[in-house]
Amino acid sequence: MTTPVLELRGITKRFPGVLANDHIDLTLEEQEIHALLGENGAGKSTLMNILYGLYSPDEGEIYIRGKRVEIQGPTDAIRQGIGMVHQHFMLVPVLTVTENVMLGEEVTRGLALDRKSVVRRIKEISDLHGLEVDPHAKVADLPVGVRQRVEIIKVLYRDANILILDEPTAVLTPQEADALFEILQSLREKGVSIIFISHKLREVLALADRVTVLRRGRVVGETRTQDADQAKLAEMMVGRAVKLTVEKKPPQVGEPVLTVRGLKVLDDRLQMTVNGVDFEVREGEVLGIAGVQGNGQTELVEALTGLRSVYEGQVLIDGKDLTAASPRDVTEAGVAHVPEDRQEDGLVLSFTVAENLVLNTYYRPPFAKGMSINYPIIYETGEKLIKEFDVRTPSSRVPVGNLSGGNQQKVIVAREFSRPIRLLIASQPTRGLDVGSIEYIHRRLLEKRDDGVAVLLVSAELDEIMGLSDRIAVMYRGKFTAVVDANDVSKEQVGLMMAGSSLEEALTQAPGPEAYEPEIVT
Amino acid sequence: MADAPTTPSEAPEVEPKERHASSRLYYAVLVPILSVFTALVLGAILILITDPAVTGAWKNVFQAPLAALSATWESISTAYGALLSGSLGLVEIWKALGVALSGGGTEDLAVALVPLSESLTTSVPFIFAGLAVAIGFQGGLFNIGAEGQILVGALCSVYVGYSITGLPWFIHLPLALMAGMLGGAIWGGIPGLLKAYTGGHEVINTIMMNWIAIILSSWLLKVGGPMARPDLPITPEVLPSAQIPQFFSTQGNRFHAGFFLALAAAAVIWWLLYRATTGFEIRMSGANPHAATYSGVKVKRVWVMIMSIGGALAGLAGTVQALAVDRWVGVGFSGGMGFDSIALALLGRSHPVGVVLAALLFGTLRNGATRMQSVARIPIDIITIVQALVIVFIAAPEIIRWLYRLRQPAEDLTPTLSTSWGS
Amino acid sequence: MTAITATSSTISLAEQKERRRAMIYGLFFLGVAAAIFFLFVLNTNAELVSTFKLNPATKQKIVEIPPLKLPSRTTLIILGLLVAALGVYQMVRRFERVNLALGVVLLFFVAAFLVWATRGKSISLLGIFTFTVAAATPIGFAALSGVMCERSGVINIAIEGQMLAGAMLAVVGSSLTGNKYIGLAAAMLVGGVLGLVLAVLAIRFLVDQIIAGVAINIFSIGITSFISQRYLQPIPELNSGGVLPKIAIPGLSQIPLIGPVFFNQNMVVYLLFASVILIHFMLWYTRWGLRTRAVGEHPRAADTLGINVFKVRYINVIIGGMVAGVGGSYFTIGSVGRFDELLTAGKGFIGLAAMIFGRWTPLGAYAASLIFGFSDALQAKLQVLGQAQVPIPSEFLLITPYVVTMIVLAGVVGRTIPPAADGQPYVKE
Amino acid sequence: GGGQAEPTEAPAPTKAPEPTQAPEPTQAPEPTKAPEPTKAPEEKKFSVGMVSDIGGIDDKSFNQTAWKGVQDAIEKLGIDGTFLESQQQTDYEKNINEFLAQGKDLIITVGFLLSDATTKAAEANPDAHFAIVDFPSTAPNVQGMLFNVTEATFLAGYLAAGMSETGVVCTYGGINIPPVVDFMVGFQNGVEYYNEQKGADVQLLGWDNETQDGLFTGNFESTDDGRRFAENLFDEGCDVILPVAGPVGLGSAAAAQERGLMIIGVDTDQYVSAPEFADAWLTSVLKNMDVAVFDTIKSAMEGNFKGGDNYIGTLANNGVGLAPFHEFEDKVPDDLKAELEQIKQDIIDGKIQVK
Ligand SMILES: Nc1ncnc2c1ncn2[C@@H]1O[C@H](COP(=O)(O)OP(=O)(O)OP(=O)(O)O)[C@@H](O)[C@H]1O
Ligand SMILES: Nc1ncnc2c1ncn2[C@@H]1O[C@H](COP(=O)(O)OP(=O)(O)OP(=O)(O)O)[C@@H](O)[C@H]1O
Ligand SMILES: [Mg+2]
Ligand SMILES: [Mg+2]
Repeated sequence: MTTPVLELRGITKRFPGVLANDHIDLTLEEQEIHALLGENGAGKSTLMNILYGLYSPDEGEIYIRGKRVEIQGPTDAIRQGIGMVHQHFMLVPVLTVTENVMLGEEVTRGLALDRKSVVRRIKEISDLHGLEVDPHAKVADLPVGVRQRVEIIKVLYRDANILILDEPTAVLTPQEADALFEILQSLREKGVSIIFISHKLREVLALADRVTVLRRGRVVGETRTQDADQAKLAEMMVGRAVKLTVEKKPPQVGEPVLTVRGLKVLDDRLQMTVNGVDFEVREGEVLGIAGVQGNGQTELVEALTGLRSVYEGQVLIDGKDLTAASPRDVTEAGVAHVPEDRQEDGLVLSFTVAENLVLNTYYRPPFAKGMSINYPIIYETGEKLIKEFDVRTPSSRVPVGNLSGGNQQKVIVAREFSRPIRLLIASQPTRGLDVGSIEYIHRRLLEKRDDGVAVLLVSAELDEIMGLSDRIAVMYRGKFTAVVDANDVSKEQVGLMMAGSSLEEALTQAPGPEAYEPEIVT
Repeated sequence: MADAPTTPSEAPEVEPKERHASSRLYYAVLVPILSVFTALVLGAILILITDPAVTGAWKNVFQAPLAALSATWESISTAYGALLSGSLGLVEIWKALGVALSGGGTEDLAVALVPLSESLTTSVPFIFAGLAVAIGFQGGLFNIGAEGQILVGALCSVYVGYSITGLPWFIHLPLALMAGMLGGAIWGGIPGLLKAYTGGHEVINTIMMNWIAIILSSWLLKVGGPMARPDLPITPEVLPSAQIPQFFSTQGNRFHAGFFLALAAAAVIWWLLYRATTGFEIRMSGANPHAATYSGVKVKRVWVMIMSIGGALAGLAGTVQALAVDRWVGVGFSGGMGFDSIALALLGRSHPVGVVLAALLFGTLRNGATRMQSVARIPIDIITIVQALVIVFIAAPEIIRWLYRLRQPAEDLTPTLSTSWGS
Repeated sequence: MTAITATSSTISLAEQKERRRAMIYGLFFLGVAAAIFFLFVLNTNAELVSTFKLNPATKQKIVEIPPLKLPSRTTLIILGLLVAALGVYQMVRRFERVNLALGVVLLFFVAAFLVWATRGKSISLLGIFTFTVAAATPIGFAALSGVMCERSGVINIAIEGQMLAGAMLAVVGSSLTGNKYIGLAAAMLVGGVLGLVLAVLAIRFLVDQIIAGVAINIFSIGITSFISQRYLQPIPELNSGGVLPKIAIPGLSQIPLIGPVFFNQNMVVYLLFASVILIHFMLWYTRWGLRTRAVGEHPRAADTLGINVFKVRYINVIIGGMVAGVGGSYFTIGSVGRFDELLTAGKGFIGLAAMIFGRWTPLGAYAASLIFGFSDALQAKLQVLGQAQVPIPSEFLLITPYVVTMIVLAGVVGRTIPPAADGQPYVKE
Repeated sequence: GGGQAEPTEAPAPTKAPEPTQAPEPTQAPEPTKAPEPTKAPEEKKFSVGMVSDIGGIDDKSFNQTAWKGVQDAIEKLGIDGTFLESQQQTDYEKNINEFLAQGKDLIITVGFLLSDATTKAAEANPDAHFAIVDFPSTAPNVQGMLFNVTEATFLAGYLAAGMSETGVVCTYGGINIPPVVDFMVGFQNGVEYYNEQKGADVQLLGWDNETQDGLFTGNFESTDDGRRFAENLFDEGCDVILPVAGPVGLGSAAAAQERGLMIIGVDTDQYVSAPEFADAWLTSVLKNMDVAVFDTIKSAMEGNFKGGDNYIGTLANNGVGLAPFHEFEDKVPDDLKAELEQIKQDIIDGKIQVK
């Protein structure tokens, strides 16, 4: 056996109150694609950040090609040939591709930057690995898939031979993901060793040579992909058998609750990001909006909930025109909204759990009488909801910022679900949550549907869309490519549309749902 | 959800409650006290190194070490001794109390109480102005415009106070107070409107409004100007019917009813912030404007409201001062109170009770500084320096913790402000 | 099951809004034209002439150029008609770059105002320009300091205090050593030190940057007044630094109009010109600039590439402080050679507005400073012309720069977008 | 040299008025139960407290000049003198009270802004002695100190008009308040008198008696404003400038020096106080507040406190005047000197009426 390219021994990292990495051992062989698997918070990103020098480990050693190395910061990591593509892209939007690539490793002639030679390098790299990109483009103007290519070029520009990718496919369409896999495979051929983090078991099985599974900061298993299947990996991750799909009853569809006509919305940069959208959502059904992030879903939801002004078109709820309504009008009309970014929009982190539970009802009886707020009732109600929705918190008087992500989301769900509503708009409701929480929120969501609430689900997670929706709308560049019955399309077909194919193209180019194997694992 | 996976963090999550409570106490009491103390110590050092008697003595420290020490002590005890006797005069009160109790009459006592009551009088506008900035902080806005708002408030109230004649006091005085509040509210409201609807940053705009107020006041007050006396560039005296009554007739004792008005204002603001829906909205807008918008709060309106309320409070600072103490307004009326109010709000951690306490402290310091200036001949600017240091230490408690080897608290509750120029 | 297509109405709402906006601009232009007619043309006798002098009033003679003599009323009518024409064009055809048109209209209005105010009199146009450059100098330094700091993500509201300290140290340093350039260096040094203090508070202690800045300002006011009273008053020798000599650049200073305005200045002013150009070059064409901009936009990204975010910010904030310190020296050894309490009189804050107006670029910031300087110059000129010519109280004219600042901030010239991480402390994970 | 006053020479009051009320000599009024802030001084000196207005003690203008009078008294008479700087108008009353509490023998307040507070304190403390600069007496225990600066600036205006080569002279002020405006009014009158006498057409920029408005920097701080205002005026052809703005005027001196033009100082002989601009000072308009203050202290100390009375500085008693020409001594034509001398006499004799 040759010396591994990289070896981690007994890496331990503690955060206040959390043991994020607990004596982790990991090896990476030459020209290997090694997957790292684990639920949220298992410690994957922490481990990789340690490897890249962003955190320093409390204990443990790192060996590269058999030699012990100290990695104090990214500079050290880069010098050791390690490159990392982060979970959230690390690109400066206002700079060009060239500038982003050279940043930190600038080529200068005299005092001035030598952009030309860097452009030449980028061209070389992109020709060699099939990473097509315009070096002069501003990163802000590039689609997500291309940005990722820029990230990879950045790494290759630094001559990295150990490449770390933290959840690279989370934001990609299946097609973009396939393209990425090809690139990764070609990189492996050319001598690069890769560590690859993902939550998607199928991807891991298809791409990786070997898998290491983490749970609660510890390595709980390591296997070659030939010897594994999805069920086995899932069980290793969670520590028990997991249901990977949701059961749902057939819908009892009623009257339309939300009607949207010819909606156009501008984003902050005054681009027409929602460009003429028509649809309706009826009682008792889930309309899922699929689409890669940044295709206008955020602005669509903001327009529907009164957070963003409508440029053109009409929004009706129960026949009432709410096109120019304020968020409060929308709430009062019986709309619940689980916002995409819970910490930014959904919660006031310094407020207590109970205060957050009345964040949009504080002004109404029984919480307020006239101008004055009735705190005893707010805390009483808070305690009740905490019990009902099983929010894990020491008390209702703790700042909500002290809670874990899953529990924060539960606070929002408790707030939005605990009042009578007609329409539920859920944006990325399970983003960043672990399997247990996802399961819980999905169950609650379908309960609402079955109670006759109209549900609009916006998610970048194709599995979530496929699993929950009765109808699916695919959003691409501000328009709906199609609105189809969920049973009539396959995941691949939706994926194609997410990448820009028309409905016809998608139906012909990918296998339909009949060819699609049920993914239920027990 | 009984089968929810337990995270490694489950256990420590129970703890924060107590830590939270203790750290609040810690922050609310210990850090401000140490900050003021440290600032005063640094002020003392500055006094010493600029005192030729002291530096001279230290040059000969090897020949006469005791002389150096005694010069140091002399310098500091004169300065801070004057500060104390000029602001509290506790020794004199004690003596006079003895005289009074032994039947020597209360006249001495009345005189001995002057420094103390003058300290309270000085803190009245500080309470209002501190509240004006504090309510801004609570709502995420930084009101540097107290200076101009104070001036405008004073001018408006005094105008009503001298120009309208023949009203009984119970109509005239409230009218003058309202005018002052309104003037301040408009002066604060304009930057609020600009912030909300054009994104103009309130820090710059309130500073500009300060200059505009100062220049306008010099126009209003120049001889022959709209508000000046025929022979003097100051306003006419406020009519008795619009004056806020002073309580004592002792020479120099200017303690007045405005003090209680200030305490009432603090109580109202406390209720508004912590017991009213409005306060919920204000604090929400301050802590997370996105979430506030999401919750249906019209954040822009809240901003305008906060700035207007802040302006009204600052306006009251000027109004009460003008109606109770000065009874007329001249150029430079507000001199520097705007800066004081920022320090006050920070020192009081933007909480009305904290602001009142901070205002009492500052009133005492400012008042004592007068005697320090005349007896110890220390430039009054030393107080400004102490103030700046207090702001620094309050805003960077880590420095205090490091100086005094204090434990890191569970969490940092420093209020965050709007930090960028964006909308 | 199938995609629903959007129906398009005959004229979209968007187009309607667009037209209304264009109309409003057009009406505004016409309103300006009307103002020129009613305020100026009707109040001007036909025979009056406005004379604008273009030569410096110094004793050393350079190439003489004859003064500009304009028949007041005719000129006003022409200007009014030009503005009206722009308004009509805007209503009918719409300008592509309407803000540019707006700028031209405002320029014409100011010109008309000047012609009217000068009717039957003469003023020195060259004087207005030299005044503009002088008044723009401290503002320009302040704005440049702001650019330096904010491009790296740190708001420097302490510029006023840094200038104040710089002003004092410049004169003290120069008085003590007898060398004005040492004074200049001292100003730079103290500005840098206060920059360091801001950096430490903001970066190391994560103090809200605006609070830290305000504290430094208050401190500077206190300490300079304190020192002034303790030392500069009793010892006048400490407070007589002298003034940096004017250096006429051979050749360039002979160019009519431009020469006396830009190329017959003292070292501080030249330093500003040099800094503007240098920082422009540095920011857009060098490694340091690229890193600075990256750190100001996305510090975490820079961090992952091995760039020391803290170091970049420290360096920038310290240099920013030094720039402000030199700016402070303008008030003393660059102008009158002595320090007086509070002599910066709010120029640091106006500089910040100029920075925003100039969209965080060195050239833009200086251009904006010139606009502020011009409004200052205009105000002083009008006061000289007196109440009979311009029946507005002098105080109202004094207010102009502050009102202009507020209008600028309100985004008349379009929204300006600060660096994304401006004002945000960077916390390493 | 003409009949310029020697500023150091203490002008005797026109007549020594009989004290209106018998003062208790030397023995200071019993401090109204003053809390003794520090240990008592060994021997009781005559103690003087001065309260500045918000301009501050270092305003290079009346506060500072008045304080100089106190300092002179400390030096020459061995009194105990101290000042309190007012930062806000509220401080006026407070600072006076502080001195009352300390039992000062004489409290000097500076500037008309303190008139209300001084009057109030004087009425409440009939035993205490007050003197106020730039304001007439308002109570029997207050002495006023007034200065007819218009008389002196009349001379300055005539001189400026006579010295101007361009036929344009100019002035500007700090803030539009009486003590500032007085200078400008007299200056204009002087220029006009010159035009009348000589049939000349010397113009004045920066002030207009008609509209009572003119050029103001809006502050007494920004010396740079002083520079730019002067350059602004020089660009319009002015070659003699009279800045009435405290330290701001020094900025103008720098500009005048650079261009080789003339500047007229105010309050004290600025040739002496700001020698760095020696070759630019044509003269200074003297407002000898220091002398007046010194005299007031001296007579109060000697038991001749003139409460209820006003000291009025005039050309006649050298309370105001023109400083020597110093470096311009040779450049001012002898005719002009003689004319100035004559005008001065005429003013003293009341032949020329100065507003
Ligand atoms: N800076 C930090 N401070 C405190 N705790 C942290 C910090 N970063 C991570 N943690 C905690 O460490 C644990 C591991 O986090 P990590 O980000 O490595 O998880 P992960 O496996 O990458 O999860 P995900 O799949 O969500 O990306 C979590 O409990 C997390 O809350
Ligand atoms: N950056 C951070 N700084 C400080 N504390 C953090 C940070 N990130 C997470 N934590 C804390 O770590 C704990 C775990 O957070 P995390 O969101 O990773 O939990 P989790 O394991 O994902 O739980 P859940 O399943 O509920 O999402 C929480 O107490 C949280 O407050
Ligand atoms: Mg992760
Ligand atoms: Mg989590």
